[in-house]
Amino acid sequence: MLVKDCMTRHPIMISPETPAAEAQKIMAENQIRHLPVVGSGKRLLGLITRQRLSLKPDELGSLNIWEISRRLSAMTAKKIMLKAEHVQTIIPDKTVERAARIMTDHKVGCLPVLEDGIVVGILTETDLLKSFQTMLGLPADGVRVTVRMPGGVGIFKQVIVAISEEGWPILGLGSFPTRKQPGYWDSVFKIAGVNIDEVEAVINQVPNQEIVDIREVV
Amino acid sequence: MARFLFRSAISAIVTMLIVSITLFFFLEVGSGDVTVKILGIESTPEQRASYRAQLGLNAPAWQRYVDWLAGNDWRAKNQVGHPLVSVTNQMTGEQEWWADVDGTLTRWTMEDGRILTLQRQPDGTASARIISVDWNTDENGEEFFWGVDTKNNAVKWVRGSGETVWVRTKAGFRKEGNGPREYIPLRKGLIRFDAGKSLQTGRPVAVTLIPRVRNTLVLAGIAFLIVMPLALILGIIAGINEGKVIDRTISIVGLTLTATPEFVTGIFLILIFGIWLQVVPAVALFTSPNAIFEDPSLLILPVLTLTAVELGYIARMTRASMVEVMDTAYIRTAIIKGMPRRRVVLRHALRNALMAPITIIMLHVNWLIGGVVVVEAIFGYPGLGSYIYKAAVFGDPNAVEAAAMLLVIIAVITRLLGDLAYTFLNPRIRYA
Amino acid sequence: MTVAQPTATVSSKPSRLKKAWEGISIVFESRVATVGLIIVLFWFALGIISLFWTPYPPNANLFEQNLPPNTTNWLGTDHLGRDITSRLMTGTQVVLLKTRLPGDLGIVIPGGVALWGVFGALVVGAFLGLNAAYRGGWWDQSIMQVLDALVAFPAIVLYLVIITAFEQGDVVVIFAITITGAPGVARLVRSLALDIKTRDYIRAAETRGEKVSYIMFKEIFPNARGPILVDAMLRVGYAIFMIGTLGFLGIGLPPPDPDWGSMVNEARKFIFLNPWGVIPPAVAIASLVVGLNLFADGLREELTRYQK
Amino acid sequence: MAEAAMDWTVNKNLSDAGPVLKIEEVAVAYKVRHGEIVAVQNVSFEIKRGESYGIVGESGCGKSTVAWAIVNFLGANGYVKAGSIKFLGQDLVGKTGEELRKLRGDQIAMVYQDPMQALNPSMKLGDQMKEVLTVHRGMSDADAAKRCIEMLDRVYMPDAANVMKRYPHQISGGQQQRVVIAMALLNNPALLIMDEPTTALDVTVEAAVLDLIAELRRDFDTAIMYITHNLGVVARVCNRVGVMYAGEMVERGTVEQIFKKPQHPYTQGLMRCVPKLGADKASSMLYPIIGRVPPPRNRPIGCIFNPRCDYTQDRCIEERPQLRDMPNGVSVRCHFAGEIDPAQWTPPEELKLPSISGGDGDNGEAEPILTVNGLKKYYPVQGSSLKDLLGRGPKRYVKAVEDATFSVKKGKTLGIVGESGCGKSTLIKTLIGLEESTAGEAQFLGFDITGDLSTRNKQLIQELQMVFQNPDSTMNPSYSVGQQIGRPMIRFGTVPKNQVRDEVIKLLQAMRLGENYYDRLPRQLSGGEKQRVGIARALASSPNVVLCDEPVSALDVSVQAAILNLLLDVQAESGTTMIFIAHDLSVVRFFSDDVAVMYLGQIMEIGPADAIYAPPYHPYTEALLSAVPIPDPTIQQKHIRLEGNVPSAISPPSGCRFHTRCPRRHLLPNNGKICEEELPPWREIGDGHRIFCHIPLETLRTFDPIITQKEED
Repeated sequence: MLVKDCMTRHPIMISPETPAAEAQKIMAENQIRHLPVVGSGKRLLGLITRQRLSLKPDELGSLNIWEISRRLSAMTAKKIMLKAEHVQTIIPDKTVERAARIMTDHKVGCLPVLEDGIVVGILTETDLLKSFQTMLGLPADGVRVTVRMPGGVGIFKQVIVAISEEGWPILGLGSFPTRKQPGYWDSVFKIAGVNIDEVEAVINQVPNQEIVDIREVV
Repeated sequence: MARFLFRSAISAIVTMLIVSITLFFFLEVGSGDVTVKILGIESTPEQRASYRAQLGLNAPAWQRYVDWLAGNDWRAKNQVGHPLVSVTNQMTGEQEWWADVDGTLTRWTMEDGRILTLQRQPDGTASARIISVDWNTDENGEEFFWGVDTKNNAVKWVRGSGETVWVRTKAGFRKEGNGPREYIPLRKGLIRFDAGKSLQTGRPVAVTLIPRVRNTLVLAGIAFLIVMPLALILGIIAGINEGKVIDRTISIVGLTLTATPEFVTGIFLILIFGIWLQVVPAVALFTSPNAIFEDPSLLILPVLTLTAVELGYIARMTRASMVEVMDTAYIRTAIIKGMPRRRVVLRHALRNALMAPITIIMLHVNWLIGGVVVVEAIFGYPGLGSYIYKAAVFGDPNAVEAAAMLLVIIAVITRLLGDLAYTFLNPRIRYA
Repeated sequence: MTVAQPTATVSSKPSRLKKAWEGISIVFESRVATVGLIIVLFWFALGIISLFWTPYPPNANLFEQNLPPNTTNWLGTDHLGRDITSRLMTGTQVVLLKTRLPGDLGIVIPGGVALWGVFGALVVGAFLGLNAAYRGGWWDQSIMQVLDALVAFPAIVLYLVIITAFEQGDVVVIFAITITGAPGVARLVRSLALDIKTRDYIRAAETRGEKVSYIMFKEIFPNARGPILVDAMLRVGYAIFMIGTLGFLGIGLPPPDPDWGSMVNEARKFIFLNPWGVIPPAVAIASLVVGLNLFADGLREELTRYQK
Repeated sequence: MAEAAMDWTVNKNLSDAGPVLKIEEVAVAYKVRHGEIVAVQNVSFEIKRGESYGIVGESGCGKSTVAWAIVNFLGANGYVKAGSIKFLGQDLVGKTGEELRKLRGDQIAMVYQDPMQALNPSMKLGDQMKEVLTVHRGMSDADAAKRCIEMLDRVYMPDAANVMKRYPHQISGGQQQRVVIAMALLNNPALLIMDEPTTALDVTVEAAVLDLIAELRRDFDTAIMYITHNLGVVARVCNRVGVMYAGEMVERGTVEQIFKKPQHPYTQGLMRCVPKLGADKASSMLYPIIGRVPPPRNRPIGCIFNPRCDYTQDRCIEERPQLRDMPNGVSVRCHFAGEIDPAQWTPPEELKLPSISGGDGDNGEAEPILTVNGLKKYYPVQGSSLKDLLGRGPKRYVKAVEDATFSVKKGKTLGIVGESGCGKSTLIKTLIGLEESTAGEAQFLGFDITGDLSTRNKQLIQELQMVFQNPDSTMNPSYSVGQQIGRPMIRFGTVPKNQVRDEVIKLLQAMRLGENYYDRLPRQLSGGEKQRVGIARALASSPNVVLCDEPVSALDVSVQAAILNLLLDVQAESGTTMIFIAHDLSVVRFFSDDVAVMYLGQIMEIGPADAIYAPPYHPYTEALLSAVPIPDPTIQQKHIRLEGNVPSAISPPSGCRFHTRCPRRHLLPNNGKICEEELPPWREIGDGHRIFCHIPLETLRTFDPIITQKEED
C-alpha cells in the first residue's frame, strides 16, 4: 500500500488571497482540519491548520472590538498559513508506513502529497486509519482469528496452506511480535464467508499453534 | 505551389487581354474623330483626312488592335520586301526604322515624282543616292512602290501621282506634294515593350509614362504603408471590445470616412489645413519632375485623402473578421484552458482574424489606385491617375491602353501577393 | 445537436400587411438602421419638395456671385450668382428621383440615375452570379475570369472610358454604374448561391428533375434576396459617390441640371473667395452616402441575428 | 463493461471526503430585450471524486447550460440567477474573473462536442497543449513538451512526438478528440466536464474513446460530468445519472436503478422510444412520446411534463412537484412517482402503431423492383503537381463505391449501414441520379438507371424520390409548407391543378400534421415537423421507391420513434419500397427487412435483418455490433475495438479492404496473407444472407453472440 493508493486526491485548496474567515468557514463546512494554500498551477505555498486559526493574544495590539474586527478582516490566508518550507510533505510513491512515521515523528496531522512542487493530493490521519482498516480487510464482514505461533518455524506457512486449501479468500493479514512472550508471533487473519467453528476446525489441524482470539466481524 | 503560380500567370494574361479589348472597344466606339481634338477646330476636313491617314487610323479597328498588341513590322515586311530593323539614333536617342536591303540600312523619299534612296552611314547620318527603284504594277496598271519613309512609316508611293499631304510642323500646317497614298506607322507592339505614340504629344507613350508611374507608386505606396497597419490595429481593437464605446466610435468614424467621396475629403482637408490653419500649401505647385522629393509636404494632403477612404473600409472589415473569430469554438477552448485574455487575443485570435483581411487588402490596392485618379485631379498631382484621366478624356488609345496595362499588372501582382500571404497564414492550405 | 425551435403562435394566412410590418419592424429593431433611414428619407423628401417648390429657380442667376450664407439665400450663392439652396434640393432629383432619356424628346422616367444604375448591376450581376455558381465548371471559370478582369481594373477608369466614349447623358452614367457594379454583385450572388447550392432542398428539386433555370431563379434566388438587398443599398451609396466624383471631374451628368459633384467642382475654384460655397454640396453627398451605409449596416446586423 | 466489481462486493465503502462538485437549486436565466428567460431552474446534484455523473436529456433541455454555468461561460446575457455551485468546497458563483481563470484548465477542464472546431486551425497541436502547462505551472517549454508526449501516449495516440508538430486538420476526428482530452487532463483537474464528446464520432471510434474515458477516470480519480442525449453511452460510462427535461432535473439516481426501474413518466417514455440492440425485431417496438417540448417562454405552471404525460391528473396541472427522494435512493420530481408501474403501460390510442409484419414471412415470392449488379462509382481526383494540371499526370480516383451487388424487393425495406466515408451516400446519389455511375448495371422497373437524371424520362424520375437527413435544410425557407408539398404534384402532373390543395391537406393529415400547417413557413416548424413535411413532399408524386438518407439521425430520440413509425405506416398502406441509410445499427434493426453493411465502398455483408445480428457475421459487422452503446447496463457486450483509422479511398488497401484493421485475421493461415492479396469470395449462407470474407463459413459460425445477459448475482 503506497501513499498514492490511499491519499485523498484533489484536496480542497484555497488561494493565498482568501480571507482567513472564509478559510475557517470552508474548513468547518467540509469538516476538514487541514487546508493547503496553493498559487497558480496548484503550487504549494503553505498550509492552514486548526491551531493556525486560533489567535495568539499578543498579536492583538489592543482589545477594543473595532480594532480586533478590522485586524481580523484584513487577515488573509497568506498571513496566517504555515509557510511551505516549514510544511512536511511527501511524494506519492512512498510507502504508507513511511508517511505514518513522518507524521508521528513531526507530530503533524497531515502531509500534502507533491509531485515536483505541485499538490496532487493530501494524506491525513483519517486516510492512514482507512488504509490500516483495508489492510486488515475491515470493509467486508467475516471471521477474524488471531493465531499465536513460535517465529521462524514454518508454522505460519502451514496455517496459510490449511486456509487456502479450504478455498476461503483471506481478506486481510497482519502479524506482530507478542508482547508478553518474546520469540512468539501473533498473526491476525480475516477470512470472509465462513463461520467461526469451520475456521477453528481447520486451523486446529495445524500443530504447535494456539488461537488466542476468534470473533465474527460485521 | 507551382500549380498556384501557373494559374495566376494565366489569369493575369487573360485579364490583361480582356481589359485591353474592352478599353479598345469603348475607345473605338466613342471617340469620334480624334483628329479634331489634335488639330483643333479650325482644321479643314482634308487636313484632317490626310493626318488621319498619316496616323494609320483608317485601318480597320481589329487591325489597329493587333498592331498595338503585336506590332506591324512583320506585316509591313512582306509589303516592303525587305526585313525592317529598328535602330536607336545616337543623336536624338529616338527609335528609327530602316529597311535592311541586303546589309545596308536604307530608307526612301519621293521628290517631284522620283524616289530617292537614303542609305544609313556608320555615323548615323543618311546620304542620299539616286538608285533606280523597281516599281511594281498592281492589277489596274498603276505602278507603286512600298518603302520606309523618314518618319518611321512604311508607305506606298504611286508613280507619277504625288499626293498632297499636310505635314504638321511647329508653326502649323504645310502643304506638300509627293506624299504617299498609304501609311503604316511602324511599331513593335506591346509584347515587345513598344506602347506606341501618344496622339496628344506625338512622342512615345513610355517616355511620359515612366516618371508619372514613379510618382503614383510613391503616393500609393506611402498611403498603403500608413493605412494598412493603422486600419488593421483599429479593426482589431474594435473587434476585441465589441459593443463597447470604443468599438462604436471606430465603426462610426470608419463608416463616415468610407462613405465620404475622396474629393469631398480632399476639399475639407484643403479647407482645414490649407486655408484655415495654413499648415500645408493649399495649392500644390509641381515645378520639376521630381518635385515631390524636394518638397515632401506636397504629399501630405494627397496621402491623407487617399488613406481616409481606405482606412474606414479595411478597419470595418478587420473588425467583422475579429468579432467572428472571437466567438469560435477554439477561442472558447483557449478561454476555458484558463489562458489570460491578452494571450487569447494575441496568440489565438489574431492570426486567424488577419487571414480574411489580408487577401481583401491586396485586392484593395487597385481601389487605392482608382482613388489616386481623383486625388491627383484634386491636387494636380502629376501621376499615373491624372495621365490616364486626361488620355481617356482626349480619347488617346495608346496612352490609355499603356496606362491600363500598368494598372492591371499592379493589380495582378498585388492579388498574387495577397494569395501568397493567405497561404502562408493558413496552414490548412499550406499543407493541403 | 438536434433541432427543436419554439413554434410561433399559430397564424392563419399571414396577410400581406402583416408580412410587410414584420419586414419594417426589423429596421426599427436596430438604432443604426433607423438613423440611416432618417437621413435617406430627409433627402428623398427634399427631392420631392424640390419637384414643386424651390426658394428660387435653380438655374436663374439673380444674385451677386459667391455670397456666403445669408438671410435671402440660406446657403449663399455660387460663382454665377445662382441660389445654392435650391440647386442643392434639385440636385437630389437627378440622383434619386428622375432620369432624363437621351434624345430631345425630354422624356423623363421616375427613379434616379443611381437607382437605375444599381438595378442594372443587380440584374446583370445576379444572372452571372447564379449561372457561375450553379452551373460551375467551365461556366464558372469563364464568368469569374471576366469578372476578375473588370474588378482588377480601377472602376473610376472604366467609368472615364465609358463616359468619354459616348457623349454625356443620364443613360450613359447608368450604363457605367451597371458595368462597374455588376462584378461586385455577381461575386456576392455567386458566394451566396454556392452556399445555398449545398442545401438539401436543392437536391430535392434536382431529384424532381426540375429545369436548371427553375432551380436557379425559383429555389436559390429567393433565399439570396436579403443579403442582395443590403448590398444594393451599399451600391446605391457608392453610385452616388461615383456620380459626385464624375461631376467633380467635369464628365458627369450633363448641365444645366444641378448636380452636386459639379457644384463642388465649380465652387472649388473660388474656395479662397467663398469657402462656404463648397461645403453644402460636399456635406450633401457625404451625408446621403453615409445614411445609406448606416441603413444597410443596420439591416445586415438584423438579418443575420434574425436568421440565427 | 460497467464498473468491474471486485469478486467480493464491498458493502461498506469507507466514508469519503466531501464531493468535488455540489450544485444546489441552481437557476440560469438569459437577459432578453424585454425581460429574461429562465433556461434552467432548481437543478441540484453532487459528483464525488472518481465518479462519472451522466446528465441526460433531449436538445433544448438545458443540460449544456448547466455545464457553461459551472465555468461561468454563459455569454454576454446569461447569468446564474439562483443557487450555489460548490467546487471543492468553494462557491464558484461569486468568484471574480481572475480567480475563475486560475481554476479553468487547472482544476476544472472541459471537452465539448465538435473536435474539429475545438482546436485552433493555425497553431501546431504541440503548442496548443504546452500552453496549459507553461501558463498555469510556469513549466519550461522542454518539460511541458515531454509531459504532453507522455499524456498523448497515455491516450493511445500513435506516434505522439510527430503529432505535436502537426496541425489539427492533418489528423482524424477521433484523434483530435483524444488530443483535446489529453489537453484537458494535463493539469490533473479535479473535475472534467464533457459535453457530448463522442456524438460527432463514428460508432467504432466512439467506443474506443469511451473506453479511454472510463480508464482515465479510474487512474486520475477525476470526477466526470458527462452530458449526452444518448442513453446507451450513459449506461456504458456513468455510475450515476440525472435526467433533465425542459430545464429541470426530473429524475436522479444510480444507472442501474434508473435503467432497471425508471420512476418518472418522462424517463419511462425515453426508455421506451430508444431502440435496444439486444431485443429481437418484434419486441423492439418503439413508442414515441407525443407532443412537443414547451419553449422556455411559456412553460406550464404545474409539472412541466404534464401536457405530454400519460398519467396527468389535476394535481399535476396545478401544483409544481418537488424532487422527492424515493426509498431506493432515487429522487423523482413527480407527485405519483411511487404508484406508476411502467410494466402495465399501454400505448395511448392516438398513437397508431404499425403492425410489424412477421419480417421474413412473405420474403420469398416478392419480386425485386430494383436490382444493382457490380455498380462502381469513381471520382477523378485532380493532382496538385504541374504535370497533373496539364492533364498528363497519373489519373487518380476516389473509389467511392466498389461493385455493389444487391436487389430490393417490392414493398420491403433495405437498410444500408456503414460508418462515414463508406460510400453509402454516394451509392444513393448514383441510384437517384444525382451522380452518374462509372461501371456496372442498375435496373429499376425494367429501366436502366446507370445514367444521371438528364438521361431518365419524367415518369421514371417520378417513381424514385428521396427523403433527406438534415431537417433544417430539407425545406426551402422562402416557401410555405403547402407550396413545397404541392410542387411535385404540379411538376409531375399527378394531380389536376384545382385539387392540389386538398391532396396536400390529405397528405398532411397522413403525416399527423393539421390543416393549419398548410400556410406555415419552415422557420415556424420543429425538427420533427420539418422531417414529416420532407416525407410528405417525397410521397407527393406517389413514387414506388423512396430513398431515405439517414432521415432520423438529426432528430431527438422521442421524435425519432414517431418518424420511424410514420415511415412504416406509409409502407404498410401504399406498399412503397424503401432504402434506409443509417450509421446506427439499432435503428436499422427495428426498421428494415434486409440489411447491407458497407465498409470503404465495399458491401461486406448483406442478408435478412435477423441473420445479420446473430453469428455467423462478417468481422466488421461484429466490430460494429460490439461498438454500439446499448442502453441497458445489465447486459454483457463483447469488447472488440478496431485499431488505426479508416484508410483513404484514393488508394484503398488491396484485396479485402478491411484487412488493415480486421481483428479476426489471425484465424487464417500465416496471419491472413490471403486477405491482402485476393478479393474474398461471397460466402452464401442461404435466404439471401451473404458474407464477403476469406474466413470459412464454419469458423464464422463459431463466433459467440455479441450480447449476453449478465448473470444476475
